[in-house]
Amino acid sequence: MARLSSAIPVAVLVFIIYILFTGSATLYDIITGVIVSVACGVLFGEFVVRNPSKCFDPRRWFWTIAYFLKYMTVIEARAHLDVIKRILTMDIRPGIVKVPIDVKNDYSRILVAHSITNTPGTVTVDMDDNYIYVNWINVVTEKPKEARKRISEEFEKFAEKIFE
Amino acid sequence: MIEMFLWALVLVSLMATLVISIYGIVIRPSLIKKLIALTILTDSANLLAIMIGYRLIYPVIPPVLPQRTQEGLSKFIASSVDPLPQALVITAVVIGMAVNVLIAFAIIQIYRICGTTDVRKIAEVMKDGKT
Amino acid sequence: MKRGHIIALGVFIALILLVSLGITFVGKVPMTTDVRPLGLFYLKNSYFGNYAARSPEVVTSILWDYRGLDTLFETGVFFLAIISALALFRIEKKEEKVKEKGEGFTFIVKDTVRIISVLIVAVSAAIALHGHLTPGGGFQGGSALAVVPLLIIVAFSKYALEGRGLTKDTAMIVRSIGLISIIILVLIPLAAGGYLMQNLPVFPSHILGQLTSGSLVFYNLFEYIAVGAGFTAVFLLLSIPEKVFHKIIGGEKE
Amino acid sequence: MISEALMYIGGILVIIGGICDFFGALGLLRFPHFYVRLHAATVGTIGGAVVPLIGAAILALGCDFLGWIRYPIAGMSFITAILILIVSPTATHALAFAAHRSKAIEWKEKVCDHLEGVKR
Repeated sequence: MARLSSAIPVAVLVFIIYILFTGSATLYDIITGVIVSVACGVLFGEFVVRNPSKCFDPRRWFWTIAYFLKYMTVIEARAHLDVIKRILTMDIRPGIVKVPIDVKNDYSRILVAHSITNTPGTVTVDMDDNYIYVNWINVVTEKPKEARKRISEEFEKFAEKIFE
Repeated sequence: MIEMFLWALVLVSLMATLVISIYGIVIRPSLIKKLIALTILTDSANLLAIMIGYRLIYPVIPPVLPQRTQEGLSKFIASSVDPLPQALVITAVVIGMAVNVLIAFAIIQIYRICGTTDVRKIAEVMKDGKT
Repeated sequence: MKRGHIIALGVFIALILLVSLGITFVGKVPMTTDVRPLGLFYLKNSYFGNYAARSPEVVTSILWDYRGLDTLFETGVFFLAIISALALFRIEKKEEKVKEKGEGFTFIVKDTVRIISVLIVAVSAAIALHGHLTPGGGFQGGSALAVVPLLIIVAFSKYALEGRGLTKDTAMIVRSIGLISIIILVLIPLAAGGYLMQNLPVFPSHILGQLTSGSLVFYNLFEYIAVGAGFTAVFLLLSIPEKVFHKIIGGEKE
Repeated sequence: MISEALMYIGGILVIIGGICDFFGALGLLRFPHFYVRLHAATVGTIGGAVVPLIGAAILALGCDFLGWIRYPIAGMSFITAILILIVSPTATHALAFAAHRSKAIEWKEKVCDHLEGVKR
């Protein structure tokens, strides 16, 4: 039963991806999409989803889309301009700082780590229970609290709303 | 005029990539670097073949029928690119991939036996009479 | 980056610009605005016409219908390459499981691979099953599918894959099933009184009112299975630990 | 009108992608060692691959003469962009993690390294 309930969200996800990738919704697409999504759900369901009830909450989806839009427009543009400026001026102070992290869920921690890596200028090197170790191109401060304010505070707010 | 210049620029850059990759195949001593240069050579040759089938008109569309009606067909013929080079290039890509797989396996086996992928050192190792 | 490199790069770019300027002003640039007659034939006859393959995607209809034998033998070349790789890497003894210390990558990599493998399977199936409608096809979809075992090998280990039953032998069996199905599809028109690799009157162009373009969709499906399984076998061979080979070859130590 | 606006937005995004690619390549050449080069590579993947792919999706939606093919093209570009957005940070993280664990790279003029003494 647990296997079935975790297979349904995966199948829905695969079906959405399939239809989006195909770009049309005729009968042929729907039939093949249902076959592929059921197969994927049965094969991969128990590996991917651990808490199926969270998947169908519209508020989480709303926050996901809001986060995507804000991330792609504001945060990325700021970080890109900063790193391009550093490429031209060679003004670098690299180092690895440790940043405390509060969220506990696995997927929200992955979201925070990926957001940090995806902004140019910061790369997640390692992660243990309480700290992320971030390779930072411009080490302004070595104190963990201030580094958290500069690097990961915004990501954690959204991650808490999406996955916790 | 500017279109012609851009088109010439694309073609000349592709030719330059071909020349650079041939240089890499001949000069670089490492077998891995030779393989990388070979893949660059195949890819730019394929791109050149696709470029020959391109049409310099506007609008130009990929060779997929936009509407399944007779008027759609006449519009399609008026603005579609040549499909034949693309079909030939798919065959070339698959065969190039097969050749690359085989060469990569051979290089790994050479490295296991000789302990190096440098061409000059492979000759020395073989001359020393290990086998 | 040294000063000499910058100068060489600048000279090279300037040379390319100059040559293309010269070609523009002096000589003629080969600019085509028409389709060649053979291409025109394929464009006209891919969906309408007497020699049609009933596929809106012209490249796929050339690949699996007009120039079908080419593609068939190209599949054969790929199969031979994998067979020769197997022969090069053959291990006669049953290989032992090498136990390594350490815990591998962090959970970030492992959980992301779990999510991404599902998405890649969906995308590759979409590429392969719509080969007769949009750009794509069996080979492209199969290559995309083979990324999944590669990612699993890198993130977890080879034994995570083999423990669930996907060994080299299973992959080769699946691959052979795909190839045998392709051969049967090639031979069916002969039994129905046509010629080799005939498409349309033998196979139906619509199934349940949906366009399937005769045999193209089946060829794409089986090519997808065969290429995915073949690449899986290659990746499983490449990921055999070096220690096993050193033991067998008995050559250089470490 | 709307389709022209979509075409221009998509074209601008593609041009931004080209500029980001150029600066990423320049950074890969100019930066002194591996850990700093990773940041330049991130400029190349996010600004140079994800943004132009989204731009290509918008551009394809604006091209009316493509008929029904524009929806598959847009969908393919968008899904590929999402996949790269998930995959590329994983790869960068794996590279950085492996390089730090194996101590393969000499790193002299660093400001601080809090991970050095941490035992796992």
